[in-house]
Amino acid sequence: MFQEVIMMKIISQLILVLTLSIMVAPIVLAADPAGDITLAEDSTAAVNFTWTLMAAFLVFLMQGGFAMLEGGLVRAKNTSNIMMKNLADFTIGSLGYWAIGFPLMFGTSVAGIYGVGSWFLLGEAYDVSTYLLWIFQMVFAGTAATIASGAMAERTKFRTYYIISFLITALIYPIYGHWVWGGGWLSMLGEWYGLGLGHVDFAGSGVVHMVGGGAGLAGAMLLGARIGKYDNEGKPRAIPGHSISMAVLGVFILWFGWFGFNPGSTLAATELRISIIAVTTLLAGSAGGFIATLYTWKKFGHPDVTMAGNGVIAGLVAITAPCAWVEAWAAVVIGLAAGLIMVESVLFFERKGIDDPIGAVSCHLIAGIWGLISVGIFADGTYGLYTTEGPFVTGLLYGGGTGQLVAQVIGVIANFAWVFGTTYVIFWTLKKTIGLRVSKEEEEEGLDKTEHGAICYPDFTAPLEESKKLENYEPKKQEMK
Amino acid sequence: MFQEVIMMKIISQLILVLTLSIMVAPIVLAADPAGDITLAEDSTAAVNFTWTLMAAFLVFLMQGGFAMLEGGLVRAKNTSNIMMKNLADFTIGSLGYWAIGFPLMFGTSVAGIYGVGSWFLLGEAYDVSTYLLWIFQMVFAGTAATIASGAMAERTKFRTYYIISFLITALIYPIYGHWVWGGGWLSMLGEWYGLGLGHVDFAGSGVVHMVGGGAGLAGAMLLGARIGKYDNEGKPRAIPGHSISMAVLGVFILWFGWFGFNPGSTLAATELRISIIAVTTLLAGSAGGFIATLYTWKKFGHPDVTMAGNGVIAGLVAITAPCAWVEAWAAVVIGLAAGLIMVESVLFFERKGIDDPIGAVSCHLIAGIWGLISVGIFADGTYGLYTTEGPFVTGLLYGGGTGQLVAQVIGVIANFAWVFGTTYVIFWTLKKTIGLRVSKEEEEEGLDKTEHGAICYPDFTAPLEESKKLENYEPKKQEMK
Amino acid sequence: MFQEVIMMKIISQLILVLTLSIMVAPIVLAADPAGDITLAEDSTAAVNFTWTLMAAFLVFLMQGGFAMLEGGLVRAKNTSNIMMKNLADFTIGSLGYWAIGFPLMFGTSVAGIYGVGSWFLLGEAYDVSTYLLWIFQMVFAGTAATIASGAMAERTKFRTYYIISFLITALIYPIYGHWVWGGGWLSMLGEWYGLGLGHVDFAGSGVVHMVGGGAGLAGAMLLGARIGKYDNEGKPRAIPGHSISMAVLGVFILWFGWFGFNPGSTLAATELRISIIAVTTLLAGSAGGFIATLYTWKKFGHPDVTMAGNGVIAGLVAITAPCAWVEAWAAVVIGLAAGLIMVESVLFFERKGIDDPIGAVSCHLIAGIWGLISVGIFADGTYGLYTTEGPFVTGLLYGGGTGQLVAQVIGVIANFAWVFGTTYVIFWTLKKTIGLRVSKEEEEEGLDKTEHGAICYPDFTAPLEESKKLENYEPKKQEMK
Amino acid sequence: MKKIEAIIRGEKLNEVRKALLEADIPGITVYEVRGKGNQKGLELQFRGRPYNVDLLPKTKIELMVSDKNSEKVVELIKETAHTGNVGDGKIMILPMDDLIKIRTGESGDYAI
Amino acid sequence: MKKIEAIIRGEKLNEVRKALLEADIPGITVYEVRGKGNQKGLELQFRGRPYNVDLLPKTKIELMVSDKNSEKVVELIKETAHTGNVGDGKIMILPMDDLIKIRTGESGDYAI
Amino acid sequence: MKKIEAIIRGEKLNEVRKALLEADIPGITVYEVRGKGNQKGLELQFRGRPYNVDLLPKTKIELMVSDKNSEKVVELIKETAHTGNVGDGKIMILPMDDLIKIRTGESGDYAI
Ligand SMILES: Nc1ncnc2c1ncn2[C@@H]1O[C@H](COP(=O)(O)OP(=O)(O)O)[C@@H](O)[C@H]1O
Ligand SMILES: Nc1ncnc2c1ncn2[C@@H]1O[C@H](COP(=O)(O)OP(=O)(O)O)[C@@H](O)[C@H]1O
Ligand SMILES: Nc1ncnc2c1ncn2[C@@H]1O[C@H](COP(=O)(O)OP(=O)(O)O)[C@@H](O)[C@H]1O
Repeated sequence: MFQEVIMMKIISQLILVLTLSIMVAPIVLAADPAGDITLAEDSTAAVNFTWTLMAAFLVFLMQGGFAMLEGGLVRAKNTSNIMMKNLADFTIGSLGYWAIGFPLMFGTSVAGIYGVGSWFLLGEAYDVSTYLLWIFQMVFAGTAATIASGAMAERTKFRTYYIISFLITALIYPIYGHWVWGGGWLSMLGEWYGLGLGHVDFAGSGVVHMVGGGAGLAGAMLLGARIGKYDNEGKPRAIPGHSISMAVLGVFILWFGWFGFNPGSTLAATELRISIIAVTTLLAGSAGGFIATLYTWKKFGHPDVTMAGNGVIAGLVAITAPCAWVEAWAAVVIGLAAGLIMVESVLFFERKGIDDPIGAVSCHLIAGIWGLISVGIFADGTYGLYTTEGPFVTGLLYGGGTGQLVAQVIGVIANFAWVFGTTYVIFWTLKKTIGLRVSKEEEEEGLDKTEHGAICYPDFTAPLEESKKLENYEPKKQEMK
Repeated sequence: MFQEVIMMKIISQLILVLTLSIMVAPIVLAADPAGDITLAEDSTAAVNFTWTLMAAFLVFLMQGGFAMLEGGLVRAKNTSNIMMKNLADFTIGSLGYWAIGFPLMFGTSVAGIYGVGSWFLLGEAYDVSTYLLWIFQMVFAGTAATIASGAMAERTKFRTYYIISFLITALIYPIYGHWVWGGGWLSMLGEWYGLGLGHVDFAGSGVVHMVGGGAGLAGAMLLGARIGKYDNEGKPRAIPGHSISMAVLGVFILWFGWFGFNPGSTLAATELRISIIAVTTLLAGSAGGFIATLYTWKKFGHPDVTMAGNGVIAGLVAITAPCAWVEAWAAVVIGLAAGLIMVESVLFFERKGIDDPIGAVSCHLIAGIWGLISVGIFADGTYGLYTTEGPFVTGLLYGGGTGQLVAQVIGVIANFAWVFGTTYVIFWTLKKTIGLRVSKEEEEEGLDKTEHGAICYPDFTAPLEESKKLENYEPKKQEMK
Repeated sequence: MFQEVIMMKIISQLILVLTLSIMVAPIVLAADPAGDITLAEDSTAAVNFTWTLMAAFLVFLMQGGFAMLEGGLVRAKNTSNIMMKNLADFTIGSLGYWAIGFPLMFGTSVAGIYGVGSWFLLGEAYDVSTYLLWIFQMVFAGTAATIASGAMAERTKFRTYYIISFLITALIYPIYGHWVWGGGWLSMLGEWYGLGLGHVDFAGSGVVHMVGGGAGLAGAMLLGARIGKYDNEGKPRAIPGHSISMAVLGVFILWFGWFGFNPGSTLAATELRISIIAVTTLLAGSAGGFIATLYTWKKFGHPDVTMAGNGVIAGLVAITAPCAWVEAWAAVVIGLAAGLIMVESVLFFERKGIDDPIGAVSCHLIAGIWGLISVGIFADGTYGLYTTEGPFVTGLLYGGGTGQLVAQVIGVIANFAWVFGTTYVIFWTLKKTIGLRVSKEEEEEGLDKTEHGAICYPDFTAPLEESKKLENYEPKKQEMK
Repeated sequence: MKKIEAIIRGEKLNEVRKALLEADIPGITVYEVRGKGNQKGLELQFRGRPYNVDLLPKTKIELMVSDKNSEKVVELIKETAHTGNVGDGKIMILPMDDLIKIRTGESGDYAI
Repeated sequence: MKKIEAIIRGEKLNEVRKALLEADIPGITVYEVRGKGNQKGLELQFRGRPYNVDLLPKTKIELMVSDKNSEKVVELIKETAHTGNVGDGKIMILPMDDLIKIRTGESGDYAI
Repeated sequence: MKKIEAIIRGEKLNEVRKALLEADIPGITVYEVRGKGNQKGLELQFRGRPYNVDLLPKTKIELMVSDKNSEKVVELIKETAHTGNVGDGKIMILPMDDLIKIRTGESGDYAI
């Protein structure tokens, strides 16, 4: 209670001070807020704005997709809570990205480490092109925080998660984003050390998904497993999510949003490469879902619905980095591999005692790593850095040598070190201060009641869910192969 | 039964007559139905059509968003009914807007009060630009009727609601719309009386949201509160909605649709201001949701999920009028204020005995008023009336004086007087004739059974919902502050 | 088990072989993979790519819409299964369309029967325009297979359905598609025999919807009715779907997607006719939903929610063929007729013992037939074959004579003969070999448990659903008129 | 000791409970059941096909009472659950051999 | 008077009811319960992890019958609920001290 | 024969069952009920309005046991369902006239 009050005081005073400081100075120092100058200079601006904005809107809807996917995979007693997290991380995160995240990411680079620029989109930033970039980047940033919420579902204190999601969107994400997309050191690996075109990540397998997944991994590790996830001998047990149909709706909405995510990342429809990107995105998702269907069918004896959904997500995450630099067949191969890796990764983390209720770490972190690396293998040298002009991104298979591959691996390592490192320290500090996890009683009662005083489905009771499913569990004789 | 038959007879005969009268004269008196002339005259037509149509499609999806938001906030026993209302008001409303609404709104102005033009999109109206305008405006009109259904949920006769929604979309909405967007008197306040640029409302805080909310208020007042909403001493009681996850999905879909609503209202992508509008829309929604989270956390002891969702909606409604004329920081301020106002307004109306199950009056009417007024305060003089050319809309804070503010206030008053007045009279008349509210027994049984003979979730029983939640209610000792 | 293993072996070996054969030859024989040449040659390419891609994305989301509509109309015990089918048919279908479907449909025509071209989008096909066409056509193909799953719901073996959906997307759909859109014989009826402009089908009432509906009819016939669908005297009984709200969400998502389906089929925003198409699409959907509301109200005594939703779908299916060639009023008439036909058709098939749980045959096959024919009646001669230049499509009412109408009827017959014929043979063969239908016990248990080992809503029990609803059924005295 | 079971209308539950509480009988256990007696069933539709749910939702309450309270409880339920329309339900008075309170181990009347 | 309780298979409910109705025994109250006896549980999966629901969904019916009908009712249930497979369930015959019909206040056999 | 009914905490079900299984008492039927005794209700909110769910979810178990097992079963439930906090619930021992196993037609103790 005490820390909560303090935290809310700090936040509200911050808002107040900022608001006041803005209100005393309503000076318009804008660049081109009406857009007429921009349009006069570039007649393709209208179509490129249309493309980028529509893509940003699709990406925005992914918030709803994540809410459905994560909601469907948790128990009914924690569904209001996961809904609130998805609402809250976006609302606070977008304010954080507006306040400091955006300039940290895209401002003038300080030693390739972080950027500085117009905070709060003030002054110079009041410009149609800057605002355009902001909204597209903002919805990306929102995605990263949301991913972490999945891995930490069903046991994290809301208050703590609220702070975490703010920090991810306002600090951790933008700084790493600066390294790759803001002119930071990872993007300079090519120029400085001759490693391909430097670390490249077309739409964010690393910048978005590995960041979300890495933070989720740190969180899941520090939180520990949900009560009942492991039996007395430490063997994992099933904790079925409360609505498979909700989860599948989430998958379709996410896939839809991904067509904004990947093709939209050209930020220009005049890059006709967008059609190639749309196709690779579709095929990698299909391939991931296809192989997860077949593989779980074989392994578990049944085609597993939510794993098939996760397979789609894994395929999409993996293709996110290479989407613009590979052909259709390569997208299929990348997606197939991602789907297989994901299934094994889910089982691996589960066995290792890391409890990730929705498979966020496997789908985003692990498939994200594979996506970044696949650029170094499959990039076919027909497209450059967000432009049809060379130099072109070329991987091992197309005679690009190992330079690009090495740059990709360095990015993977830097990403994991930065994200996992900082989030681990932050979550650990929060754990020791305001606490990371709800009490045993609260967890058993369900977070809906204890964190929000509200249950998700009051017209439908589900009182026996625990005893009905978890207990009396007798390990299946014939184990999974 | 009797009136129902008559009503259906009238409607079907109307349709028949119209159809016949059309069929005997399939003369094409069209302007440019193929679009080649339009394209030849304006090379930017293709991108502007693309922009406007895609925006219209997003706005269309808001019907589904409202269905989810309203559905989630009512009880399971009334969910089929609210689904039907959302389907029915759009299907009948769009036919009404096609028949008479559109020319009433955008036809040649008769004394600034209403328009006359091609009914049924016949003759001259068969033109790519006219059809484009029609679809964009139609989906707006559909939204207004849907909003009212929320405030009137769980007790309104379907038959009566059906007539109401037709009248809102075909008459009440278009006439007010004419005053602001069709060249009517409110838009002339500037020219005639020097009040700023006349009453302005970029995307419809007033035209759409206040209209829907005002009609909803009249309906909620005439209907009276749901059974069980107040205890014997008149103190409000909770009637929990049946699915918080459904409501949150609704919020995300609505927010997504709003990116068509606001930026799309330029009707042109060559107005690059669309990127500014997208950003103000995003930030105001976030700010509204953010503050509702914090404020309910403080006030109720828990961050309230559905109130946070309503906060987003309130922020979005408020920014709808000023979205194109303000900067990012102002959007945040407008959204924060809207979120706070909304929470207090929900509690206020509840205390006053006006039972609005989903908070439609507070989110749309009240936040809509604030949105219109905020234009007169925060408009920063960098953008004109749907054009980059001056005169520019300028508010109090930017040296625009009080002219614009006064025009905004006049619009607020005119809107409320017209909408609340006409709907009150219509609803009152319907109440005295065919009846507005279902019987006590029907309400207790649930409208799904009595109005549609169909329950929403037949595989899941919820027989005790009433007794489980409402009764045995002991007023909490520590009251809300 | 045995056949399953074999089938999976075949599929995985196919994939393996293909993948290997591709990997040994990563030669880029591409046309214009970067798009700079295309853009240089056609300055409108950017806006047309934007339009077509966004439309394709909307169509993609229809997968989620179908999942919701079908899911809502089946029982809770079969919901995971229908979700899996919607995921699986798209993932395997898109791979099939990539491998062979696309060249079969759009490759060089062999005697007007089928096409041959680059399999797997290899070689020449690596081109921004080809990929653009592929993705738009792929999401259409995905829709056809999904439609069939609805008619076959609640009793089809997953394994068999999996094979079926692959065959539909990879073979049956593309070959018929070739006849109409790939330069095949149906499209040549005009040139060869002077029948109008040949068989025309703007966005696929026939190519997509009749194909899906025809396959569904063959499936439903071979499967037989669900247990409990008919009483001892053979009278149909109600088997209520488990979530009306889910079904209505599906309708709204589908309608949204249809705005990509129809207007997007110009493949060009420079065809400003897109605004006309959007309007006819909206109005036909509304008219279908409107009349289904009124008609069921009269016929059943209540406005029926899911029938109103089906009315919208029927209106949309019907307008899909004529959408670009008719005026608003004609769209309303087409939609009204479609809604009426659909309601009667649902009752007709039900009476005839053909059990189609979601009305897919009526909504897609029957309304699709009406849509194709309506072109021959209402086409008003203002627009040509995806171009503003003549010759124009002209129907009976506008002095086009019967030529076009006859071409439409020939298409209907050819479609039904091809689709129903081939699918009947294939399904019959599968029935005799690996089996089409699950066992009686499995059907009673629910496919979720037996096919996927997973129930959709484990936190909510629904044990008595059967007895609660079906049995103790006493035929209503006053029968439907 | 007696075990009183009553099948009542869901709407009446609170009235009954209020009366019992006022008579200082707080303990109760409630079941959601479906029942059929003289009351006729519910007619519903799905896509125009009528179907009949003849087992109606009912509420069953169960009370463990001391012999001396038994009559009073029955009387209270009879009065408050009564509407006079078909479907009001039944009250059963059942014998009980013994009763134990798990928390304290007390048994017999002390366990109530 | 007797109270007959039977735990049966959900699928059998209608057959049982039909037989009872034909024998002019309309009154019934139905519970959704879960039970375990000799029948083995249900094996399910979630994301590849198997789990066992060993309490299976069962239907419990409860009938208040006059002493003279008691045997007939038991016989009818025994016949119609029977499949011969494990999981068929049980029938209990329980004593009842009194029965009251809330609507009319009648008691004893008249209340049935 | 006796019929043992116990109202316990949902969380305790498995512990109770495990003990019973170990004592070779496999048969059980489980009800989801809601109850009120001394334990206070649950306070929830909806849009800031508090509301009280005073009937708490409880689990009821029902066992048919032979007279000789009756005491043992009661003892086992008493021990394993016990937490010492308000809300632990009650155990009823009820007389039963007869019991029939539907599958085999056996009755009395043989039917258990
Ligand atoms: N003989 C019976 N055995 C078991 N339950 C009964 C019996 N008769 C009635 N009931 C229960 O009591 C409820 C009300 O009974 P009903 O006959 O409809 O009304 P009333 O008691 O007013 O005549 C029924 O829904 C059923 O649950
Ligand atoms: N001793 C018992 N006490 C309570 N309920 C029992 C008992 N034995 C069986 N049941 C109930 O009867 C149902 C069927 O019993 P089961 O032993 O599986 O089949 P059968 O009676 O055919 O041997 C169980 O699911 C359970 O609900
Ligand atoms: N007199 C009673 N009649 C019926 N059920 C009772 C009675 N007393 C308690 N119960 C049931 O037992 C449960 C636990 O009782 P409670 O009084 O809360 O705890 P304790 O038994 O530990 O005092 C209640 O929720 C209710 O279901």
